[in-house]
Amino acid sequence: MNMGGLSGLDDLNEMYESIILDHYRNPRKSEKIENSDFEINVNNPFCGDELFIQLKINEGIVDDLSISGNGCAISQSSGSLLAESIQNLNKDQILILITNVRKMMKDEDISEEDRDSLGDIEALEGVKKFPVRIKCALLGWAGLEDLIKDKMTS
Amino acid sequence: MNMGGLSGLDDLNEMYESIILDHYRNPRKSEKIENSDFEINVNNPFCGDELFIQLKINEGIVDDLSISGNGCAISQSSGSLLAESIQNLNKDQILILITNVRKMMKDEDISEEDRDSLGDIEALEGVKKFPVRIKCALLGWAGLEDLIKDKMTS
Amino acid sequence: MINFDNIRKDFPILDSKVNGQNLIYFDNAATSQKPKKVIDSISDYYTNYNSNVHRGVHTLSMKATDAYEEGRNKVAKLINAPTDCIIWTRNTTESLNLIATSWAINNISEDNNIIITNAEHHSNLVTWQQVSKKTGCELRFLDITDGFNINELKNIFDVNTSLISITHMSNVLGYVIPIEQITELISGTNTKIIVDGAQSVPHMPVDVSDLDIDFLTFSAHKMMGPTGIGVLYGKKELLLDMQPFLFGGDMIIEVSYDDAKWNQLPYKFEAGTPNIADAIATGVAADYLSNIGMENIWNHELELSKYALNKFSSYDKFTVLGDNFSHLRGGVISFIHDKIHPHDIGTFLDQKGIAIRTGHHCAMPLIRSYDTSAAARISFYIYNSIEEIDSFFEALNEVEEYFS
Amino acid sequence: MINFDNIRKDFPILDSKVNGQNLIYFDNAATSQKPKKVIDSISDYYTNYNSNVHRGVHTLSMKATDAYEEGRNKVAKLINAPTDCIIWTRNTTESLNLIATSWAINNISEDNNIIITNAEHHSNLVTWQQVSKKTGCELRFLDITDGFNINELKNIFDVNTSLISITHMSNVLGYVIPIEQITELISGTNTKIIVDGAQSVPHMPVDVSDLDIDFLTFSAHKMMGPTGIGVLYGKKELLLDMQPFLFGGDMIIEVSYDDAKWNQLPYKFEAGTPNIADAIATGVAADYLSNIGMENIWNHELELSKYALNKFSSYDKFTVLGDNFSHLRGGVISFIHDKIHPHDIGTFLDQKGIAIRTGHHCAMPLIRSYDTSAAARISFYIYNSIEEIDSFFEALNEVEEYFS
Ligand SMILES: Cc1ncc(COP(=O)(O)O)c(C=O)c1O
Ligand SMILES: Cc1ncc(COP(=O)(O)O)c(C=O)c1O
Repeated sequence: MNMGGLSGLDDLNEMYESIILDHYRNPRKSEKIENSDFEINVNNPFCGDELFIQLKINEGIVDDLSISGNGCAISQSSGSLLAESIQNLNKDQILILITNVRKMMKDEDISEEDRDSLGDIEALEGVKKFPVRIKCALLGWAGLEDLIKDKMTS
Repeated sequence: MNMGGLSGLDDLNEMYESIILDHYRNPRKSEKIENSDFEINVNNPFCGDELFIQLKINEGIVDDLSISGNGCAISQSSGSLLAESIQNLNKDQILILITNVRKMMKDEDISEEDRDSLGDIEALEGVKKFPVRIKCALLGWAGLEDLIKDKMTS
Repeated sequence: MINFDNIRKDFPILDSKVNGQNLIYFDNAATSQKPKKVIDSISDYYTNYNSNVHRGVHTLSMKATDAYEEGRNKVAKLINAPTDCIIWTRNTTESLNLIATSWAINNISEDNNIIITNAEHHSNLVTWQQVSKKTGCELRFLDITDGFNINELKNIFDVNTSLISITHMSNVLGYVIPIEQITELISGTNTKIIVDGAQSVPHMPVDVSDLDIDFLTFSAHKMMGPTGIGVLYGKKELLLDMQPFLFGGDMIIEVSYDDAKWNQLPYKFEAGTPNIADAIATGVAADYLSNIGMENIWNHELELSKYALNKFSSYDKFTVLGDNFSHLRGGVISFIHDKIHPHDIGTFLDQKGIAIRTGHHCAMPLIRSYDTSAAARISFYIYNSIEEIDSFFEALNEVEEYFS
Repeated sequence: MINFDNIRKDFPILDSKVNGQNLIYFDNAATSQKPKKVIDSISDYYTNYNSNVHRGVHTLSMKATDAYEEGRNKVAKLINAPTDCIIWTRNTTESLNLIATSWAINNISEDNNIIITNAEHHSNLVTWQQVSKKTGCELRFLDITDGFNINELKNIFDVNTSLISITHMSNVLGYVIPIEQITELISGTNTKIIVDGAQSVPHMPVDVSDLDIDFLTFSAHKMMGPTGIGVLYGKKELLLDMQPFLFGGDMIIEVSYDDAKWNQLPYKFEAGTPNIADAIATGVAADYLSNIGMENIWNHELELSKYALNKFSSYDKFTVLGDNFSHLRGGVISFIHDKIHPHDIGTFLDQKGIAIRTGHHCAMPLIRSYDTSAAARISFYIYNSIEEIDSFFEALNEVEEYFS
């Protein structure tokens, strides 16, 4: 692969970080679960990205979940990163996490501590340089927010 | 009146020739007639020019007529010139006259003879330089054409 | 302090000669001139980042989309509206028709009535004539020939009034309608109000939140923007409820062979490839106006208007349409002469480089109520001056001499 | 002989760098780039003779009116139509909606049917879904996935078919529909035909008199003209019979407080201040195309298309939508990859300066029939070259490597 010297490709490599491509190729928690408590299907009809999120709640925290879908590397890897991050969290913790993901993606002020709490999700930061793809990166998070706001009790 | 040196006003003076202004101020045959054979009301709603044309026909020729109306100097003087010109003409003669008026206004080829036949109507030629006013000059003629095409037998 | 000389320099056309004379452009109510910035923003778009919007991942498309939406933002700011309540249309006329099609037809029945004034532009008259024919509702007219009077409106307003659609400033009489009196009257009722801002938004501060109106319509070309684009503002809850206007790309979110789901606001009302270049330029125009300040523009024009109305009152044979002094009037003055037809006045003034409008000004029945079918009209903008008005009256004197 | 280098020089944007790379613009089916002449005609209008049209006696207004109508003439000449049968709209979408509102709704009942294909752009699908819902008529689909077949059309066509509305060239599959076979089929019947020329008029000779079609719709922005303006051609006898579309200024000839009379063609369908600048520029675009020659444009694009299709056939994992070789195809090629999402392809190529479109191309149900919800698309114009296609395929190889 010969891409040396192409400045644009640096940005590209930043967006398609190895963590991202890994999650895209090997999505975590993509097996559907049975008897989920809540589920939601979110999609962006314009590009066809879709994610199906299922949650199993026990005593107010996420006990099990699944995220499966179809779409671009960004939406799907972001979904997979999401799946990896919310196990055992309660509603408020998830909402804080979503807020922090949004802050990072929109380049808003975010404390060192909040940023650290993102863990691997930070790999999504490269998407910032591609504003049109931010929607892809946020698809799952927006869906999750709708789902728990409506359904989960805190 | 101080208009020396204003080039545009030469064109203006050509359009508003003294014959035109005279016909505008003293329109000929503007008294309505009774028992006309045909009549037509033509108007240009965009500027409000109107002409009411009445014809009395005897043995295929115009025996009497009247043109009255409301509007700008061009439409009204043109109507008055029209009134002065068609007395005693038959349908074909009028149609030829209308064709010649149109030719003159649209700067098409017109024979010396045809031009001579226009008489005072030639005073309308100055309107040519004001394309937007040609409609005013032709209002009565177009109405007359509609009227006799429909009604007068040749 | 506003520097008028600098403002004039922003408008390349104002430097031109017409029939050998310096152009005096007094036809602003028909369309305004455009500052260089607005003109350049169009070339810049086509030269540097022309692309279709909304559906593209490539750089040009992203740039175009951003600039296009930024145009909407700027217009929203100008009238203090939420951005997603700004719908691009072709012009005021289309904005009004959109309301008729998407709201009125579905919300008005034969028991209802619509109130407009006797001085509306055809677009705000014929549109409601049609709605009245289609729904069977009554079309009522408020006579504002001698000015707006809220008591007269109260006389014809009732519980069945679905809609009051009224010009904010008459394009013939120049009257400014005190919209707040009307919104006070209808507050708490089901009556909706449309403000036709074609002549107000370009010239005075208009704040839709302050005014608390349901709809506002205006055209970019009258506010230093390009031709071919207009705006409809609507209150969000109304827009959300309304049916789409035209059908096609961009206004849908999902389509199958037998059904379609509509897109969110404002796209639900914007079918097909939008007027991208002109939306961008309209934003530039809105900013240009804001930078001068709508208050400043309005005050300048009030001054010109008063000056001209005063001058007119010294003429015997020229009659200004409408009441000259007891009502708030913007920079629009229509006049007729005892004898001389407006067309002849217009042609004469044009030879002196003075551009005025003559005709029925798209308000035929109003003009006819003055027993004429045409009037002459001068209308001002921020770039016009007292000196230009003086030249106009000098020329008017010549008109009288010439045709007498 | 066409000098392609000279043509490229007419388009300032083609010289620009995108992400540090030379722009390769392959998104022409979404919107075309504009030659300098077209861009300049807009600035020229606003800088030198901006004014409202039709109702003015002053010089600027006369100049503007002449240029505006000259734009219409030039477009009429391009498609060999009478000038008064050319109606300005905003875009193809509005042209189609105009026919739906002003003709279809009044001429189609529940006993009738409308035939479209399964590959129509949303504007030529959702519009008729709505007509079907409003009138109760049946909407029938001709499947052209594997190409147009007149016998299949004959199977679903009957005496109750009021309308066939069909794309002249598919914006997804690139197929060119042999319109003359359809006009032959319906000749002598009451069935009307609309040809959606959004993708054909910009790229090939289209002669409405030769084709003997009832309506033709297209957008200026896809034919080197500006955004915000489109065209509807209709046969005169149909247009004369049709109801107006929108109501307001210019489309009326006379208005009283309770009634209005419609203006003559084409003005009956053009309400409000028109898109003057863009009508002028569209005329310039039409002339630009005619000067190159529509045959030349078409042949060049056919060559590019064949070249690219051939190249695609050597790829395992890239699938071109539609039949590659047995049907006449214009310069539009949509493709998908086994694994890599079109969005990712688009973003990657953009980094190489190559602008392609990704998504559903406003033909969602068609795209879904390929078990995907997005495809990538390249589309050509006269200024594109074989070399650009080579660079595209080189980049495509890199895409495969990168995401594998
Ligand atoms: C075949 C076809 N029809 C209609 C349209 C709609 O054109 P517009 O968005 O200019 O209204 C398009 C444009 O994408 C098209 O390709
Ligand atoms: C008060 C008013 N309403 C509506 C319009 C119509 O505007 P447009 O022709 O831009 O649709 C005008 C313009 O003349 C106007 O002055």
